Amino acid sequence: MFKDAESVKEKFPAGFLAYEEFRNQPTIIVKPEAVFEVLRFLKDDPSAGYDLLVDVTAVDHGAGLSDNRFSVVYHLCRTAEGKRLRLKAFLNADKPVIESVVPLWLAANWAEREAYDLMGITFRNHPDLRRIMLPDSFEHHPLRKDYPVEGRGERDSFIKYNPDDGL
Amino acid sequence: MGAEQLFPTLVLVGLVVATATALIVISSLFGPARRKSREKFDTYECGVQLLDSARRRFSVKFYLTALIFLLFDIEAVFLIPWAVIYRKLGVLGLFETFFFIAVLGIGLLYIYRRGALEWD
Amino acid sequence: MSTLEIIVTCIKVLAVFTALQMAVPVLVIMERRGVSFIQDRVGPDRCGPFGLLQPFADAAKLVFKEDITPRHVDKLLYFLAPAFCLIVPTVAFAVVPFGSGIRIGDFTLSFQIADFRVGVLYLLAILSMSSFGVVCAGWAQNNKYGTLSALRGVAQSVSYEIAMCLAVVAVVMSTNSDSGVSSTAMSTIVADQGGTYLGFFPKWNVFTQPIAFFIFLAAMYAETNRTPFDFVECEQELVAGYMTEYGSMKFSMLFMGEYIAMALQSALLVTFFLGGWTLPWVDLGDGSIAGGIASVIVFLVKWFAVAWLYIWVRWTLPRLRYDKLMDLGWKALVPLALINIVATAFVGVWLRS
Amino acid sequence: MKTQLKKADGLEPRPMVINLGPSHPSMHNTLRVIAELDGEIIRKADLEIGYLHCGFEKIAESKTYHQFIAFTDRMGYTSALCNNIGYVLAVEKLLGIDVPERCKWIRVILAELARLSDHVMSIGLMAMDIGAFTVMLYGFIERELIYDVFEASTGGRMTMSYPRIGGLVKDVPKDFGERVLKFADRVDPFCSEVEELLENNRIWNERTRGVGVIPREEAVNWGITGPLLRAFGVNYDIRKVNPYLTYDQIDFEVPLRPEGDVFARYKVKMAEMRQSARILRQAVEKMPKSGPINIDDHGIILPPKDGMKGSIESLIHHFKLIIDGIKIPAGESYFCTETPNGELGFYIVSDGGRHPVRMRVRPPTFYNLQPFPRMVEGGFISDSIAVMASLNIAAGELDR
Amino acid sequence: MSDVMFVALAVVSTASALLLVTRRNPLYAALCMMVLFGTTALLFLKLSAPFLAAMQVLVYGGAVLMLFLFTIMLLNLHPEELGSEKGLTFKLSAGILSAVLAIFLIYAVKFSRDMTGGSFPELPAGSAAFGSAESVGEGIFDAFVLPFELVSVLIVAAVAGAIVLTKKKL
Amino acid sequence: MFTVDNCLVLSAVLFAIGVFGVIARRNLLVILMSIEVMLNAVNLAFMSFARQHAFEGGNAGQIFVLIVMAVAAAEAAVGLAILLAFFRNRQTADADEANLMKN
Amino acid sequence: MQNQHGSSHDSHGASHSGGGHDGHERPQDDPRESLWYRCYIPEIIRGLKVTMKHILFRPRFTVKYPEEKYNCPGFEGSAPGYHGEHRLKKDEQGRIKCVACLMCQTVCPAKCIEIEGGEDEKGAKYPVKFEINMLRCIYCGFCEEACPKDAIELTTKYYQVSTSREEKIYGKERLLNN
Repeated sequence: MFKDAESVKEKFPAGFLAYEEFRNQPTIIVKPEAVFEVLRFLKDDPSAGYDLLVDVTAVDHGAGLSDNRFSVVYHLCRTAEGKRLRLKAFLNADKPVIESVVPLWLAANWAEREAYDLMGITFRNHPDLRRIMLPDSFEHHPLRKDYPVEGRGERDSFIKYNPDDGL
Repeated sequence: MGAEQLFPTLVLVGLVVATATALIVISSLFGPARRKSREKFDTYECGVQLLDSARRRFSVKFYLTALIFLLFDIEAVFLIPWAVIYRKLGVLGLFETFFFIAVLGIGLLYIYRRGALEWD
Repeated sequence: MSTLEIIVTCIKVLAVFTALQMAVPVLVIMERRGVSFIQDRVGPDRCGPFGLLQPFADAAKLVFKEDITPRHVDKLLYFLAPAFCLIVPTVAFAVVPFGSGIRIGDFTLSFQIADFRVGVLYLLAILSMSSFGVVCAGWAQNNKYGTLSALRGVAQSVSYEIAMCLAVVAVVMSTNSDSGVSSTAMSTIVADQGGTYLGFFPKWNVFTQPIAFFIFLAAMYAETNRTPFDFVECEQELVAGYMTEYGSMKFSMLFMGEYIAMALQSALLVTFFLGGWTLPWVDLGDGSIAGGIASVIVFLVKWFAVAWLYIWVRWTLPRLRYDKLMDLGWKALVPLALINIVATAFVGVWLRS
Repeated sequence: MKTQLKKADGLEPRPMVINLGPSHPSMHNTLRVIAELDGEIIRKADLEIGYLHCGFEKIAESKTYHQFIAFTDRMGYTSALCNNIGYVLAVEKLLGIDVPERCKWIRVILAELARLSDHVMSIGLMAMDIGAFTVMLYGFIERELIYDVFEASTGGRMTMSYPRIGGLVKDVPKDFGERVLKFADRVDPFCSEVEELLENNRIWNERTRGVGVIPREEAVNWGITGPLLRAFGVNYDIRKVNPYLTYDQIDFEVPLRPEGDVFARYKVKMAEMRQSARILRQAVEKMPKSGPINIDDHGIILPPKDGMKGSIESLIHHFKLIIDGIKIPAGESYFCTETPNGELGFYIVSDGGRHPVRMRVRPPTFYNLQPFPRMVEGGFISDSIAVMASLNIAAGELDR
Repeated sequence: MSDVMFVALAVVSTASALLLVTRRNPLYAALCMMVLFGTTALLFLKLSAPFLAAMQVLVYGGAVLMLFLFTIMLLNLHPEELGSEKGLTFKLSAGILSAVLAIFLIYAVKFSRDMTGGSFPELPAGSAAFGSAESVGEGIFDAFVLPFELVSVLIVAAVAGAIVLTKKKL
Repeated sequence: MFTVDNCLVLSAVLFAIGVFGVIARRNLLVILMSIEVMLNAVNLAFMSFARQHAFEGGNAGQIFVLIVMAVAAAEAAVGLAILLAFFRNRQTADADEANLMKN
Repeated sequence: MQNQHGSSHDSHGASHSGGGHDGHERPQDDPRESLWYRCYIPEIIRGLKVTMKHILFRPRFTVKYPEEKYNCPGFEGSAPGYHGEHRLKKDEQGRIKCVACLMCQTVCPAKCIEIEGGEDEKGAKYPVKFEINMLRCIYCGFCEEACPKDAIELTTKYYQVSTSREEKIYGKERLLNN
């Protein structure tokens, strides 16, 4: 087992859920409540020392799921030697809320906004949680599995320029 | 600078004013009248809705620049009558003018030290 | 003033005016072809031979464009500003001597519209008005980019006007007025630069007043809003600056005004520092027809060289930043010009005594 | 209201809000900067992105892995091949396969050429935004020459869709090496010329030095990667720390600058171009002159067409691959490569089906742009233009 | 010819001055001021003072007017900030007062002993001693050296004061 | 028409108009401009006298004009600075609001 | 950080920006102290020399398009394998090679190909309708790659001009003659 994963397990026995490895890529799965603390530990602990938050994103595992429908995925990297770690937390469909990590990494700001915008995950304590890609009037979260790729007809719900309007 | 010099200048002024007027008239005559839409007559705001008016207060720093300009404009103006006769005036005129320049130089130094030339 | 004189004067003024208007297409095609060569391109070469008619095609296009007056503009200023931009540099050209003159009998045709005794002052006075056009245009259109451009334009031209004035004062100081004519007359400044030192070295002010020359050069670029001082219309920041809301012929008037100002400033640099129409080793001011024509050609050659410098510099250099521009103007050029004046005065008085 | 106005201290009760973008000459992409100005100085800046949001990540969930290659081109259109290669490498990682040596070298060469094409353009555009228009066109000449190399080998100039999962669509022509070397020899003169035009010029220095600086620690914290991060003095180059393809067999340096300003970014990019030329020379030399370019598994890569006409088995593979796509084991993987703008990562979640469950692109410019307000606040409008140009945003990637 | 020009200039300058004091929009007032300065410069020219005419344009047109325009643009006063104007009766009485002043002054001019019917003396043709930069310069450095030096002090003092007034935090 | 007294009359009229502006207007900007008009009128008078006495009085009139110009410039600079400072505190350019002393 | 060089002129350059960080040393190649650098002109002249060199000695890069056609170096016209407009190929007998297997339609990421298959009198399949919407096409070349009969290929034609949207939807005839 990956060293940092072991220390996470040691440090956060309550929050730690599982450890996976696929294609030599370590993944720690933690409870959503523990994510912030685990990440703080991974950032500040000198032996872990993940200084770069590579990415924050969310995955929708299926429209029918109610438990563990969403997962929020954090990719970490230690810039000095390129050590990488993935951290995952599953969220339920009815209340996809998780703690924001902007206090730890400024980089998370937009990424969390994007996850909020496209996937509908709410990040608690985010300084500026509003839509980033889509217009503020947009109602859906298009990356969710129950949002069709085409055929929704969203285009017609926007104000369009009509040359015949006149002055 | 008598009338014989003024006359050609006035002819030139008349010509250019006439040209300018003609050009403005020409464009309104020959320009095609196309369909008028609201967007066309809007102020350019990088393609988004107008945030607010451009008529607003600006930084006082711009005013300071004009102010300093005034100081030196006067200086240049007063230097010119001296510049045309400084050879005749000799050393005394030299020092009189240097005093003048020095006082204004001190003014510039003051402006500089007060940070009126700085941005921020 | 006789009727003949009036007619000749009118014809002369008309000719100069036309020539000045024609300077715009010449400069435009020079710029467009020149920049394309600088950038390894071909440039406009479709209209007429070598693309020489391109500016006229552009002008024709602009005439036939829809003439829009946006809603929020201040109507009076919106129409006045382009005219102002066009008028000021043209009027200033009145005192520029572009040739030596021809004498037929006791009738003299001077190649200068008006030789004021205070020609330099006339020039400075008119040039001090030159930023009004930009201000009015920028402010009238009620557009943020335009307004910012107007503010920048004033601050910039105002700052460099001082430097320019002081450089010109230095030129006036180094002009010999012992023969009784005023050293503020443009013709005196040119005539004084004719001839040579020691038989071969041109008596141009660029050699006696090198500091003033460079100050004037910098101020000249700034006054005409050309790179590296093109804050007023710098596309990357202010879209088109004070021209943003202008279209059709009004735009072309602003454009023409800018190029006429460029032509004027080039002519001024030639007059003040490069000997005007004089040729150091040949006396062209004898009043003969050949001498007169030759002097005009000499002037034009010098003018083209300076105008090319404009274009060359524009497409080579990056743009300064606003604060650096102000720094350069106030903290470098103005003190330098003052020091230059003081030094010139010392040398002048010392040489005399 | 009146008391509020009085409190504002000064002549500006409300700051002037100016829009840079979405349709602005210096925003080479459709993005919008809303800047609050105090005279010439930006007091507060905000960014609005998403004008080019195409939903690539959503589309990926309904496309096969093979089809999505064409979309990666459109994400990083200034360095399309880098994105192509990054994507196919990510899928290969998920599949757990390794491509033949020759293919790796070709990919390295193409990626470096794409990096060069991006850098010449980004430097050119940076210079143009600072007012030196000519440099941009000199850069574009070099870019066209790179595109000639691309065209001769891949068939596309800007968007190639050249790599395939498990190999390449076709082999490169015989004179590929000479073409690449010929271009590599142009890099140094080009760089020297740009340096001559700009580097010691005081105007350029004054416009770029000390502009857009944030503290080094904060730079990592903001998630900046690529040449921008290296301009802050952080030695983080994925080609070195997590070598992929054959970068571990190549001798090259990672240029670093301590300052983190626009000038440092320019310098780093210039130095990187020279390093890229160095990589190109080594790669051409070390590349196997012949050998397979594709892996020998026709469940992943299309069989050669000649074989297909003879054997029914090939034909079935072919049809299955086209219709069903590649069968990828259930699992997830994140793989990142060093593109000209920084770390481009693909996080792919597969459930074993023909489409990914989730295809997350970690776009470098998305993170690089984020600290932009921090970089420009307190600076001049002109600075914001210089900073924006130095970030080299590709909106296709930014908004996806 | 000369008379026609004078009358035209007088009419234009009076009209622009009247417009100046009556325009509500300060920007148009400033434009009127520009016209007024221009006509004054031309009057100076007619009075054989080309140097002063140029100075008039340079100082008033270039600097003072620019300062005014700048202030107007800087403030960009909204109509409600222009301040309420005084009532008609007040304006009327002010008008009468200034008209009385004008009449008094005109009376003083017309009936003072020195002035009656005074046309300007002819300047010798070709000579430009009067009104040229040289003559003014000689005058300044002859008897008016002290005012000349004091002007510099005055300007510096004015600019220093203005900077102190406008720049709040220094 | 172009005589000394007519020049002086013009100067007087302009001066009176300036006085009217100062009295009747409440906008500080216009008041300042009116003061410039008055100074301009005075300049005109000075110049007329100088021209009238071109052969006796030397150039005193012209130098006066020059110095008046400098003073006018200084006046404009300070006046506008006061206006800006005033506006900063009061948000208006109304001269009658300047009654800080009164209260 | 720059004060030891005694130039107050430059020292505020870095300070206005958000967080100038003082810990960093000044790089070695900094030209800013030299008079050469400070007086602008020498370096400007150097730049001017570069641009003049381009005027005098560099070849023009532009291709004057309608008269001159673009050539990829080493080839006539575009390089072989260039992703240009599509063409449908015919076999030796002059029949259309396509058998309407819909492979290209399936693989097309832009969904720009529309095929309707049919059978001729001999029972051989052929496309009744074969349309490519060139406005949607992204020229990725996937269709060429996917075609089992080598019936569709991308030509090297790169000049794609038309005056209406309808014109850009290429039918079978247009594609066969391309």
